[in-house]
Amino acid sequence: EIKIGATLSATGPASFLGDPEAKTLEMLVEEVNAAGGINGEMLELVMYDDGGDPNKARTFATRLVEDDEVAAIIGGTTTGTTMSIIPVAEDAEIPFISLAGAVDIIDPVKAWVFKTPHTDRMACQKIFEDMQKRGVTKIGMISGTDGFGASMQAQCKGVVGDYGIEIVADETYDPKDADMTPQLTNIKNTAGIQAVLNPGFGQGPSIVTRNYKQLAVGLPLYQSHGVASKGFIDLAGVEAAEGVRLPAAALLVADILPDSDPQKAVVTAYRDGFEKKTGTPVSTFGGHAYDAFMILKGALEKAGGEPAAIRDAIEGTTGYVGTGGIVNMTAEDHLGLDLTAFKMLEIKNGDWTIVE
Amino acid sequence: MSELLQFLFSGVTVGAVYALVALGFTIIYNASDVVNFAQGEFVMLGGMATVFAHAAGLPLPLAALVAIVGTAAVGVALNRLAIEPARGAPVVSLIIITIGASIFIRGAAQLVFDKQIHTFPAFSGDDPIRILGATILPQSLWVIAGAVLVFVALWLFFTRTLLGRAVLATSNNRLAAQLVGINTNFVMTLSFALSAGIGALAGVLVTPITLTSYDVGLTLALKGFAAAMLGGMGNPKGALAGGLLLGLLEAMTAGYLSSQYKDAAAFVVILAVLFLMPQGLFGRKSTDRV
Amino acid sequence: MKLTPKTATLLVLAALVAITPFFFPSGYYYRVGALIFVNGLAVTGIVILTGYAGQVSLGHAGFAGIGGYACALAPVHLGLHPALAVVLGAVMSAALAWLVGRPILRLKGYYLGVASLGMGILISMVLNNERWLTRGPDGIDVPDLGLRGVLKDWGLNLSNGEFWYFFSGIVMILGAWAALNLHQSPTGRALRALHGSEIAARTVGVDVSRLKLQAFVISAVYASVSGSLLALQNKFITPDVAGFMHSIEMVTMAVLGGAGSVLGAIFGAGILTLLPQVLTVFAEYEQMVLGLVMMLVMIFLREGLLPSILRKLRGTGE
Amino acid sequence: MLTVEGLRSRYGRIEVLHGIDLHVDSGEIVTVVGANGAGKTTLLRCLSGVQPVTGGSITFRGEALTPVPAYKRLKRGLAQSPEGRQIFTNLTVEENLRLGAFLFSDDRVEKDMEDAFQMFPILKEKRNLAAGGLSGGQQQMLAMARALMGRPSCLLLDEPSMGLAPIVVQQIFDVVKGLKALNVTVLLVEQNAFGALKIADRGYVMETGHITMSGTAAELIADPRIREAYLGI
Amino acid sequence: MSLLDIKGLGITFGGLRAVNEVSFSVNPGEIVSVIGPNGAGKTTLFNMISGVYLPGAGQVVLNGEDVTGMRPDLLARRGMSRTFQNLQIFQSMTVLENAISGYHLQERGPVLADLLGLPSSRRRSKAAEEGARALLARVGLERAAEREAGNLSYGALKRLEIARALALNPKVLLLDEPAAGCNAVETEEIDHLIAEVAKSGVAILLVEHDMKMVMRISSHIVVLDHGEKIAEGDPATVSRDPAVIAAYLGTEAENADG
Ligand SMILES: Nc1ncnc2c1ncn2[C@@H]1O[C@H](COP(=O)(O)OP(=O)(O)OP(=O)(O)O)[C@@H](O)[C@H]1O
Ligand SMILES: Nc1ncnc2c1ncn2[C@@H]1O[C@H](COP(=O)(O)OP(=O)(O)OP(=O)(O)O)[C@@H](O)[C@H]1O
Ligand SMILES: [Mg+2]
Ligand SMILES: [Mg+2]
Repeated sequence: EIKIGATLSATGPASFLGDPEAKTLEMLVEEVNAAGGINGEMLELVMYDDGGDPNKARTFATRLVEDDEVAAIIGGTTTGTTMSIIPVAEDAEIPFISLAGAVDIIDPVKAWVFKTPHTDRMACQKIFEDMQKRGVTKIGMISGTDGFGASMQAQCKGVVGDYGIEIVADETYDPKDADMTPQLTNIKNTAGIQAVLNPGFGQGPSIVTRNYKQLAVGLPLYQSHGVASKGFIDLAGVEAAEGVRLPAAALLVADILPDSDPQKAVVTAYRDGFEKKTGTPVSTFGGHAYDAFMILKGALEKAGGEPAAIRDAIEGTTGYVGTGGIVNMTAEDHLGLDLTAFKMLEIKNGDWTIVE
Repeated sequence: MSELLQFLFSGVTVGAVYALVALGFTIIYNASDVVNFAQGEFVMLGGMATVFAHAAGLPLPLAALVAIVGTAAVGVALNRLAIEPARGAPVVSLIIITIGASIFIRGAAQLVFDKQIHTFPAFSGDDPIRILGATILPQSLWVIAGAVLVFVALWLFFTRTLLGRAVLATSNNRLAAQLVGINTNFVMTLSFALSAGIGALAGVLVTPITLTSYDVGLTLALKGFAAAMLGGMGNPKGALAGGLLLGLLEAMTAGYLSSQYKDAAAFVVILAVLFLMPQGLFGRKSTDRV
Repeated sequence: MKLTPKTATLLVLAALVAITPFFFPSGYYYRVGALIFVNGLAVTGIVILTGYAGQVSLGHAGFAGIGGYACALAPVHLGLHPALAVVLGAVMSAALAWLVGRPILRLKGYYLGVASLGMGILISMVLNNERWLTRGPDGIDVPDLGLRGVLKDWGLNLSNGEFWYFFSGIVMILGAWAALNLHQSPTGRALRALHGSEIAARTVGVDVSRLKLQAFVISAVYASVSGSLLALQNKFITPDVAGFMHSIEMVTMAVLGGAGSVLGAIFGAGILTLLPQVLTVFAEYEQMVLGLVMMLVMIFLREGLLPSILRKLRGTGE
Repeated sequence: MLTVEGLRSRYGRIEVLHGIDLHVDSGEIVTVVGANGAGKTTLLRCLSGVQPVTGGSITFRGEALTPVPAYKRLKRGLAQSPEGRQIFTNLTVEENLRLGAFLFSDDRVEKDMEDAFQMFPILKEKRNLAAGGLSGGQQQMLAMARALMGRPSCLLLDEPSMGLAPIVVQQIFDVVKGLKALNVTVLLVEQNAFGALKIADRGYVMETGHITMSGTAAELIADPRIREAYLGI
Repeated sequence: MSLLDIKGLGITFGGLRAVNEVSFSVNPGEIVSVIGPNGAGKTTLFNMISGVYLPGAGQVVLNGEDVTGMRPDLLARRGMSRTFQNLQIFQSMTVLENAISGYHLQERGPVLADLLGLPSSRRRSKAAEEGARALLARVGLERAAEREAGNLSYGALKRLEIARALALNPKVLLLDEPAAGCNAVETEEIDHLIAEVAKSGVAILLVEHDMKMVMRISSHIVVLDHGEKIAEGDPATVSRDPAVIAAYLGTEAENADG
């Protein structure tokens, strides 16, 4: 029997992400065991809920390593929890696949640390690419002050220059805020703005989108991959969400993918399985966990239960087709995704469409 | 000009939300000197229960009613099962009980409901009302009206009715209250029912604006608490004024200074006010003599 | 010789720190133990402020944040040794407490609560927002204390977990020792007196505002050192240490265990640190059980776990 | 009217009433005297129901009183002016009095309030002031007046003369005496034993939780032991 | 010059002149009683003298120094000590600790020494404890020393307050109704105690409604009514003053002899 560990933020401020991740892992382990395990060995999943608290995450990581003696760790829903797990994994030399966004997790590369979600820098790049295509040169930005929003804000500021775009208004909001009209009013009143970008996840972006419509700003609005779930459209309201663009993985648009798309089969199967099992709509975050698990599974099949061998096998992952894209890891790249993994989506009539 | 007006609208909307939560604090505080940190959970329950009752097929008004009554029942249960048995315990112990209760309710909500974010349609549509270049949503007017209404009702209750007086007497001196024939247990039950009901009402009114999920309670409780203290705990006037002021402060800071430090500015003002008026704006001074 | 409460408490604590490791099945338990001690140190400060002097703070995590970030930043930016960074953090916390304490300690009860809450939130906001310095909500790395290496050179080879267990344990016992000294000392008595009646304390000559301020500063130092230890142990820190929840946690630990006594509060820290670890078996019921435990303890053991249990024991003993 | 048999009560583990027997007949004024800490206050607290009884019985107008919760005892006719006054400091004088008549909402409330103001004119002057601002003696008057607002048939007074000016002490004792005419029964705990015994019909002496002596007021005043131990003569 | 000089003290509360232009003085060894009807302003006067209230007018001169409106703790350092009409006990401390806290000014020292439990700190505590035990014996509370103060009966608490006030070793002692809640015999014991303290050279200012006590031990009596001083003099003079009898004494004077 092989033990794998997970510490996720199934409750707390990031439960929006952690909850589908946890459910996905449970579902997949069940499936694998039902199919006879890996190379005949059953999987045991030891999963803890760190509530989004980095200190707790570290304790649970220690527990997974020292007490449960797992072969590998999946988790770290947020960048904060991930960063506090890293020293534990590195010290104990246990492979660790993070589900958090920040590029810092794998840059610089750490021997035992991998991650599956696109980095926030990639999201920025994808968005700016699209803006560039539309001839946008001046934008306003409104970001959440949580880890996700703040980190993406910083990354976007870092790469925005590469696209000849200038951020002329830079506002923030607290993730639990009820109204963002003051910030949006300021953005609206800033001369020359051609588009607005809103890095953030949870309810903030929905409220931003509603307020955006309330104020009739009338410029293209970009959201981040943090809101890539069907729920966003419902919460923001179909009218308000009309025309909003965001970068996202293929998972969200499984139905409208062309049949030729290599990801189509994978994402459709995962989505159907997840929605059947949990009764809740699928989100990209669950997809990150799916990818992490599948990559780990591939490595276990190849390498057996030895941590060092698993690590090497993960690093050797090539051509893995997941919900996030096609993964090709190397010793220098512990993510293995490129910009093509992202699709630029636009909301039309309450549904996703793919922007060419 | 329209900018200022927009900030004002935003501030009043958010302020009314805070005021509703702060008003909820008032009653339990007046009956027992306890700041009920589970107040935010009542707001959450109001919103979430409405969402789920609505989804189960009840028309919205009925769903809201069910949610309010149900939450009031939770309030009564909280008093009966947790506050009443701890009678005579020091106030800090009671506060820890309410914190425990809020954790419990939150934990229960994530099981009974779910961990998703929800909303339901605004009562009178989403078309913003335009005034002098600024806009406000009709739902904001509902929230503001709700806050004012609850304020007036509470104010009348505490100043015009014998029962309201009895509530105040119960916290002022529970022993004496019993000696004059006040059923202090009933007063407590009533207070919790009312507080929870008002909290749930707040949840119903604000959900179309703020959205809701199992964990919205904590932030609301915190802001409501700050608002209530700014205005002076225990006084409905203070709750209303404190809530609106806090909302306006946040909006003005976000608009004119820095959105990053808008909460900071709010707290700086609270500190400044308390420095000058240690009982908040409308708080009563304790009149005990030596 | 009669065992005074002070020596009894210290003996119990020392025995706990020294003996429990013999029963540890794995290294993870050292980690949990170390966390208990770090929290125990922080709540000992709360005992002085709240238990003795009766002043409630809902913002003490702010000081833990200062202590923690001092360890992250001072070595990098000022070239200080991490151990000196702990001292620097404590000094900064004390200075801030001294500055802020003057105006806010005039407030009473919930008003003090909300003012200290504001202070804590301001600190955590700075840590969150000033990315250029703190790297924001995602946190920042903290250098190694280096003491483990020194001990190794002296022939004492401890694992990381063991080292932090014993090191935090010793610091906590030192903290408890000082708090116990204070309890029976003139200052401690004056603090407890002003808790009982400020007016009466004044008329016996207690400079009430000064004493409250002293208690506030001392407890800030406790919180700060606790934050430093946590940061050094984790080698990583996020603004969460300074967050409101952490402040509430400190007060809850103290009150749950018995805010009036050092041993009680540390006991509370132990319980509340252990609970989430134990409750993992309840999976999604964890939160509910945690809330339930808090309520039940306060309902049935209203003076706090330890004092109530001791009272019950004594009650049957007689 | 009021019969107490074998009453025991304790604070935590320490018993302070070790079996008290006493009775008060209808329309009587009965006084209890005793040193500091004898348990007089505890006795009255048991009678008004705010102190748990651990043994014995209390019968009031033929009914067992022990199971009746404190707040219902006023309805039965039992009012108390407690030790330490226990007024509602945050409410006004008038609100205090109004709450004294919490159980009633008829016209008599107004009249009773006027009577109270007549008895203690200073309270009328201060009717809109927070009661916490009153002087000690004024608070004592308020406590007494509030108890009377409850229209008791049996009044329990715990040191009603404490902190009052001599001229008011007289007045208070006159009022108590006057209650007799209204057929109100009074149980009076007093440190001013002399004044109390002068208006009382009977008296009890309490020492460390026991009744050690009882008799008519005249007997007690004449008793040399009492004169020495309590009257200081 | 007397030890304590009250010069034209006055204060108003929302239009009410609670105390108006009151002057008198107290010398070492003297017992000056302030009497008057309820609400006359006696406690308010005490509160102004002891720095609890800020006087609206007038001066308090202690030992030649103007101490008007000075903080109570600074007054304590200058030798002023008081008890309260509304008990101010440190409820959750033991009786002994309550008494020891009266020694605060003598026992206090650097916080650091207290935190580190230095011998100096322990020495200071020890000395205070010895004094406190002796004082408790003096007020008849030695047997209650280890009890939690909140559990004492009213009369016992009154005596505890006196002990605590005495612990300061004051030059001026303000006693607000020290005998309230005590019976005639207990009152007499307090009588003796006060007289003894006065004899040791302490200036005592006393508010008390027990006329027997006041007449017995006062060297001088000041009568207040509605905040004004309406009479003063030695006990005999005052007790015969018709204004005093009308406003305050009533016919109690005769009764007391019965
Ligand atoms: N809350 C309490 N907890 C513990 N013991 C108490 C408490 N209240 C009173 N006692 C004790 O009970 C005994 C009786 O007290 P009680 O107050 O009934 O006396 P009393 O006769 O009214 O005295 P006094 O004349 O001083 O008011 C005393 O020994 C007292 O110390
Ligand atoms: N803080 C206050 N607010 C309002 N009124 C006050 C305040 N303090 C005192 N007073 C008023 O001042 C007057 C004097 O009160 P004080 O307590 O000094 O009387 P006293 O002479 O001590 O009476 P007693 O003999 O009843 O104790 C009273 O009428 C009282 O109502
Ligand atoms: Mg008594
Ligand atoms: Mg007085």
